Amino acid sequence: MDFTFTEEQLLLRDSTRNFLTAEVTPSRLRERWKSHDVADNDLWEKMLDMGIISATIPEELGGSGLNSVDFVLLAEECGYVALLEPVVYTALVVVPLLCELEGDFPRELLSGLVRGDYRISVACPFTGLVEDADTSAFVLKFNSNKELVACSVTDAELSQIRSIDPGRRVFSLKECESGKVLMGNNRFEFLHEFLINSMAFANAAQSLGLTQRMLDLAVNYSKDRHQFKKPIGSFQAVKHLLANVAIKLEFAKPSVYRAAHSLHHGAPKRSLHISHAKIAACEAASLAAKNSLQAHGAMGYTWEYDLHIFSKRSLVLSATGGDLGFHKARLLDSLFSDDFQLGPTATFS
Amino acid sequence: MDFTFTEEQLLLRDSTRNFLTAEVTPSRLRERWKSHDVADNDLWEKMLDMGIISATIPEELGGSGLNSVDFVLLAEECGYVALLEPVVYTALVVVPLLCELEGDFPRELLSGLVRGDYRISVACPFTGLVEDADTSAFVLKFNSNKELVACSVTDAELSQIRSIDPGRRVFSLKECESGKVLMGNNRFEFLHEFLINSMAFANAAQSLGLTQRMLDLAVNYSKDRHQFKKPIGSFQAVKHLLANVAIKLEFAKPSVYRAAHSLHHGAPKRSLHISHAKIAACEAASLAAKNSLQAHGAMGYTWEYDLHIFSKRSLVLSATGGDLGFHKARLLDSLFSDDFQLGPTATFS
Amino acid sequence: MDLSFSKVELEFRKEIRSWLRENVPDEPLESFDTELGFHQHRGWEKTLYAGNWGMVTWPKEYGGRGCSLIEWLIFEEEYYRAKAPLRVNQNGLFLLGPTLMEFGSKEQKEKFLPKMALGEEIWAQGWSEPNAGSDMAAIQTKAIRKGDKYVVTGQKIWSTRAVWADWIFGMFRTDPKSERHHGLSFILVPLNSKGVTIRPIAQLNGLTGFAEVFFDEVEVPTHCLLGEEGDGWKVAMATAGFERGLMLRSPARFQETARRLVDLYKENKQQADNDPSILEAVLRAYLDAESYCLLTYQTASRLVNGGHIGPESSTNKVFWSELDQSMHSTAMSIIGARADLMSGIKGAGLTAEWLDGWLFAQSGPIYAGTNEVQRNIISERMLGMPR
Amino acid sequence: MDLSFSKVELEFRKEIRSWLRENVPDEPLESFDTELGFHQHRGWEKTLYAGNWGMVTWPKEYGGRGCSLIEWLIFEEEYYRAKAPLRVNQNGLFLLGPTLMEFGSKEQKEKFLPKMALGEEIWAQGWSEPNAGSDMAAIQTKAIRKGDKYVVTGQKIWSTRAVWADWIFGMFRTDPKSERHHGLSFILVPLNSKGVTIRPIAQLNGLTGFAEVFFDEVEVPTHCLLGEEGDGWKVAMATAGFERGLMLRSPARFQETARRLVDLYKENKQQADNDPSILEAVLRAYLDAESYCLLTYQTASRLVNGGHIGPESSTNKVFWSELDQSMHSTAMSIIGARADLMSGIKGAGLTAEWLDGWLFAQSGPIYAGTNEVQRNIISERMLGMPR
Repeated sequence: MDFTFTEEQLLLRDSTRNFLTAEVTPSRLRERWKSHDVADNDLWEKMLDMGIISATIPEELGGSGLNSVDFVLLAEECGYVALLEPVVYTALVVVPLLCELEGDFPRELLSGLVRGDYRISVACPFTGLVEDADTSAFVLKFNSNKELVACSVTDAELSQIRSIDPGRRVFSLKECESGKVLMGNNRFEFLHEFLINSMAFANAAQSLGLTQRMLDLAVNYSKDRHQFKKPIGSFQAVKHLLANVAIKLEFAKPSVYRAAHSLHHGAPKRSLHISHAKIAACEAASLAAKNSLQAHGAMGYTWEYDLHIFSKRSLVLSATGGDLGFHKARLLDSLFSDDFQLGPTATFS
Repeated sequence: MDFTFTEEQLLLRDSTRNFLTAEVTPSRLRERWKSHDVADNDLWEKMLDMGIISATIPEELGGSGLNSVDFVLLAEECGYVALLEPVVYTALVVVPLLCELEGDFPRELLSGLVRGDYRISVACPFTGLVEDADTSAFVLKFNSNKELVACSVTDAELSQIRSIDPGRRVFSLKECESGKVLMGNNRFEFLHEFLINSMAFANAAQSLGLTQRMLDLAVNYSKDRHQFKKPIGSFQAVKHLLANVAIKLEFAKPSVYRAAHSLHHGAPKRSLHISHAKIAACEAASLAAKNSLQAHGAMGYTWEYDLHIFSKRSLVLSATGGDLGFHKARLLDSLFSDDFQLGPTATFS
Repeated sequence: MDLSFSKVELEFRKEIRSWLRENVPDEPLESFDTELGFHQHRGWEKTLYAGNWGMVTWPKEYGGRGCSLIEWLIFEEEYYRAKAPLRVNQNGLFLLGPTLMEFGSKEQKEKFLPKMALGEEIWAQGWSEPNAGSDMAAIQTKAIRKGDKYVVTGQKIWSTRAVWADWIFGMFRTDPKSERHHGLSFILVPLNSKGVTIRPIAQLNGLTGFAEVFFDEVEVPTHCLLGEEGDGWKVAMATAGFERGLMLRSPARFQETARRLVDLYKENKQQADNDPSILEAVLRAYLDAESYCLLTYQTASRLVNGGHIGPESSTNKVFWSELDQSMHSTAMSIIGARADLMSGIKGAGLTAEWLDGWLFAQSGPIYAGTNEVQRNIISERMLGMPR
Repeated sequence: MDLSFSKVELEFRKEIRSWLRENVPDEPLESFDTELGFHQHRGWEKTLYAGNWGMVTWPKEYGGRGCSLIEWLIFEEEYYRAKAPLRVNQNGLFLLGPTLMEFGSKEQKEKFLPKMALGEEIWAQGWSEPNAGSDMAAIQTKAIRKGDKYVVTGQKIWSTRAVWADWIFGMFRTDPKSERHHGLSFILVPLNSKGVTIRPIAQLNGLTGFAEVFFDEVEVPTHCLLGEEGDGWKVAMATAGFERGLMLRSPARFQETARRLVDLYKENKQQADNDPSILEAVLRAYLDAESYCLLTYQTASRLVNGGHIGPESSTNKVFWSELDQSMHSTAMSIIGARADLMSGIKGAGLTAEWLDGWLFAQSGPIYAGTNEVQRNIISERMLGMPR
């Protein structure tokens, strides 16, 4: 039993953090909202060079072969800067899904990712919507036959849907059944759950970073902003607002790290652990959004101030990858099943 | 539309308050816990003389003919001092129930109450248990035939049940079907609901008083107790704990007063209004118990300090007269019935 | 206590209901935080005025009907029930109006109230300054008397409606040597005055619902002083009372939201019941909106009987703002996987409406005095706890 | 990261599980807040010690097994799973023990630890004084050095277990001219010393779980000083860290409560589902107890790898105390109409157990530093917010 990260994992986290906080600034995000370019290819190239994009691709295909425990800290950092490019979904959803599949085409797609030839997105198994479809060459989705297919985006008709998060690019796409079948429907149940789990886990990990970012913004603001001749952060009411966020975050983290471990090892309870992580991390982010805004007062309610970049993203991450209702229902099903182990000694069994 | 009490009603409230706060002190309550006397007959006599016990009995039978709107403020005051003698149940449950019945015997029982010949209790329609059975001459209850009967307590075998509230005297009594039938089972549904509503309303009204008392104790303590060279009541954390109680109380009150009005007028929605009042008032009391204790720190956790007199009573009032689950379920049934009016304009319709 | 409506009250309800049925626009207006929407809403105010519904509680000579506060609540209930447009002049009607009624001279009432009721003069509020938010006594913007004029210099911020409004009211420091809540005065300033610059501020929804207002030696006639010079704090506190208390947030508004929430739940019951927190939240929305209505009728009755609004109005502010937040969060949970989608997909219109309300609800615990400040007021002034 | 148990850990679990199966008394002991129960529990400590389970993390020479913190967690899991008696010597084992390990001399460790593990010397804590509760730096009880003795005069309060304990530890003012957290020392005092008077204090359940302790010129040998004279604050803060952090409240305790709550819900599903808040609360109890366990394993792993407990231990204190409160409130809601009934009726035994836990849970946000103080610590020391 050792519930810590290795020195190596922490070093990789640190270097990723340094890169991301330097490159992915709020002003760069705001530029992207306004720009007609649909992607920040420069950033993508850099992250490709750093090996982050191909991090979870097996070494024999040119990736770094990282697993979900290695990557979870990086996903957190991507959340911290509210990275718009779909790096986390690539590493934690697209790649693991393709790795589950046999045959040449999935391997070819993985190699293409390593080479930086294109991007690949996935359709949300709940809504059918596709994030960043316009910048992808392929979309992975289940067709009406429950087969997993890779559709070429050039064949599909995209229509953009407006999200409250100006950084979210999400599309519905007209039925493209003509895509290449990657896997027959005999593995539908497994892959469907696999996909949901991957997305939920990716969202949970990013939500931790978002929570930390909103907390940092509020703490800093509370030190600078003075009212009644004191920094507002010296008032208990403000302190306790933010202490509550810190508590939520502190207790959400290990549930996400445990989920990473269970996912990596294909643990029998992985779905449960992921649902737990998704709820804990998204609720932490949602409390951070609420309490950080309150600590900022009217300033936090403005478009110019950066807080809403993160709070809106946290709303999106909570809604997608299975909403709270989905994950709670899944947990309750297990909790009340006859053979479910509860109480002390059951956590790691 | 006039949602205020009359001068007369307020004056009666004030004089009752003066009497109760002078007579029913915590030390007198503590004496009662220890004493072998089963009732405080002296107090009962005084309240009989003041006309409080017979307040809701019709004038033609020697009472004051007060209705539930007149009496609700008095019930609040009885809650404020955590009165142990069953004055509120007498006025708000026993008397109204007897007044619903025809025939000589109910009238005789009412007259006996006015004369102070005896006390009468009712069996809880949820548990069958009877408060203060040992000091009553009669117990009103539904027999297994769903008839309302008045059992003579001397015929029944009582066994006392221990409550966490040392002031609560509650008993189970062996089946006494031999009691005098007051009403046949053709009115069972109506009387059963009537009884539940009366008890719930009585508990809600007393809970308002309890809430105020716990709040007063905590506010006073927070002024006296110093830490860090300041009264603890000057710290925002303590202030906001108690402000939250004040808010809950402020918004619970009108729901109880509306319930009083609906009960008095037999309004079609009276059950709903009473459920609303019961939930709001009991939740206010439960928050008061929690936050007042927190404001007191360890002092509030001692037997010697008076806070627990009121917090334990508030637990009892929440559990009895229909627990929160009962009242929530009743509200939800209405809320989702097809003909339920919702939204602005529906409150008083 | 009589919780039934009188014949007069019932008649009044009937009258406003039938007028609204005929006059409320079929299509919702644009948001009044857009230029087009602002002008549409001004037009609607004129329509209301034409029906003699501008501000029913005011005396007839100022454009009202002399209605009681109970009738005002009835008006509001019918108004929200009819989904009539929000009042673009709420700063004027609900905050300044009652203040003018209490502190204004006859001339001031005649000058300002009818045009307010008519929507001809729309008001912005000018409370906060960059360094005076929760700490309002830190106000620095000066209004120095020179002859029959005040010369105003400084800056206000978070002034709602100021982008397109005609007038602003607020507190200014008329005694430059004074400190804290002394030496302040309540002054009304035309926004088209020379020296006024307005910088719109975009909110979370991208619209400019508030603005910074810069004053550079702006000359204001002394008859724009409300109350006595130096009494600004007292006058402003009365206004704040109205804001937190009876006028600004009608129970009808929240009861309408609760009704919509129950409908949303019923329409999405299966999905909603996945999350066991939702049903409880829906029930609580109904009960709390109802409680808020009951307390408001109780307060109105008390005022009608000669009572006053005290510090308990702060309990209102906390209650409605948290109720509004909770109802909108619950709606977001029900909408679930599509909670962020505003257009381009089936059902997005409904979501967009909830999202808009959700964003706005986030500001509830902040504006009109943060809930932290309100809780201080409740504990200090209502409970008597030490400062 | 490896979240599986090693062979050694699994063996250890097997061993303690089988020992407990054979040794845990069939009938629960009386509460250790009664005289009889206290002695029963002391006997149980001796039984544990005889099995070499007194305090498994301590080195062998002090009566332990030299186990890792992970093994400690396993021990605790099995302990709660077996419903073994609560540890009457928890003040000693979980608070003073680690402090002695860090600050004690070899002689002190030898003198105190084995008898502590054996239950021969049971410890009370002596933190608070009548005027020093949340403000611990206001301590006034003096311990003035005279030759090879300290002379202690003053008063402690809320000393848990002090009614029947053998020793008390706490902070005393050794420099009478000092103020606040300077000039304090951490001293161990035998409760049978001349000049010690103990006044038991009854708690909400009527039992005397804590006491006032009066010191009237009590002479204590100087070798009872823990750490340096004047370093009491530093030593005490370390103890407080243990209290809030890893040792005092094992996750197993709350996981066992969560398990019982799920059972209670299942057995009373129909009644419980009347209240739509309950299912959510039951789910949350399970998740939060699980989260608390996960964080504890994470912290233990960090410490095993050479890390330290920092201010984040305050997040623990808030979390478990609020979790415990919420689980017990939920149980009360499920029990519903009979929630106050402790004996004399069917099912009352179960209720009494929950009621007892409910009462105790109310003290959670107060003892070991109120949650208000913890939130201050979190914001100031963990988040770096200004004092």
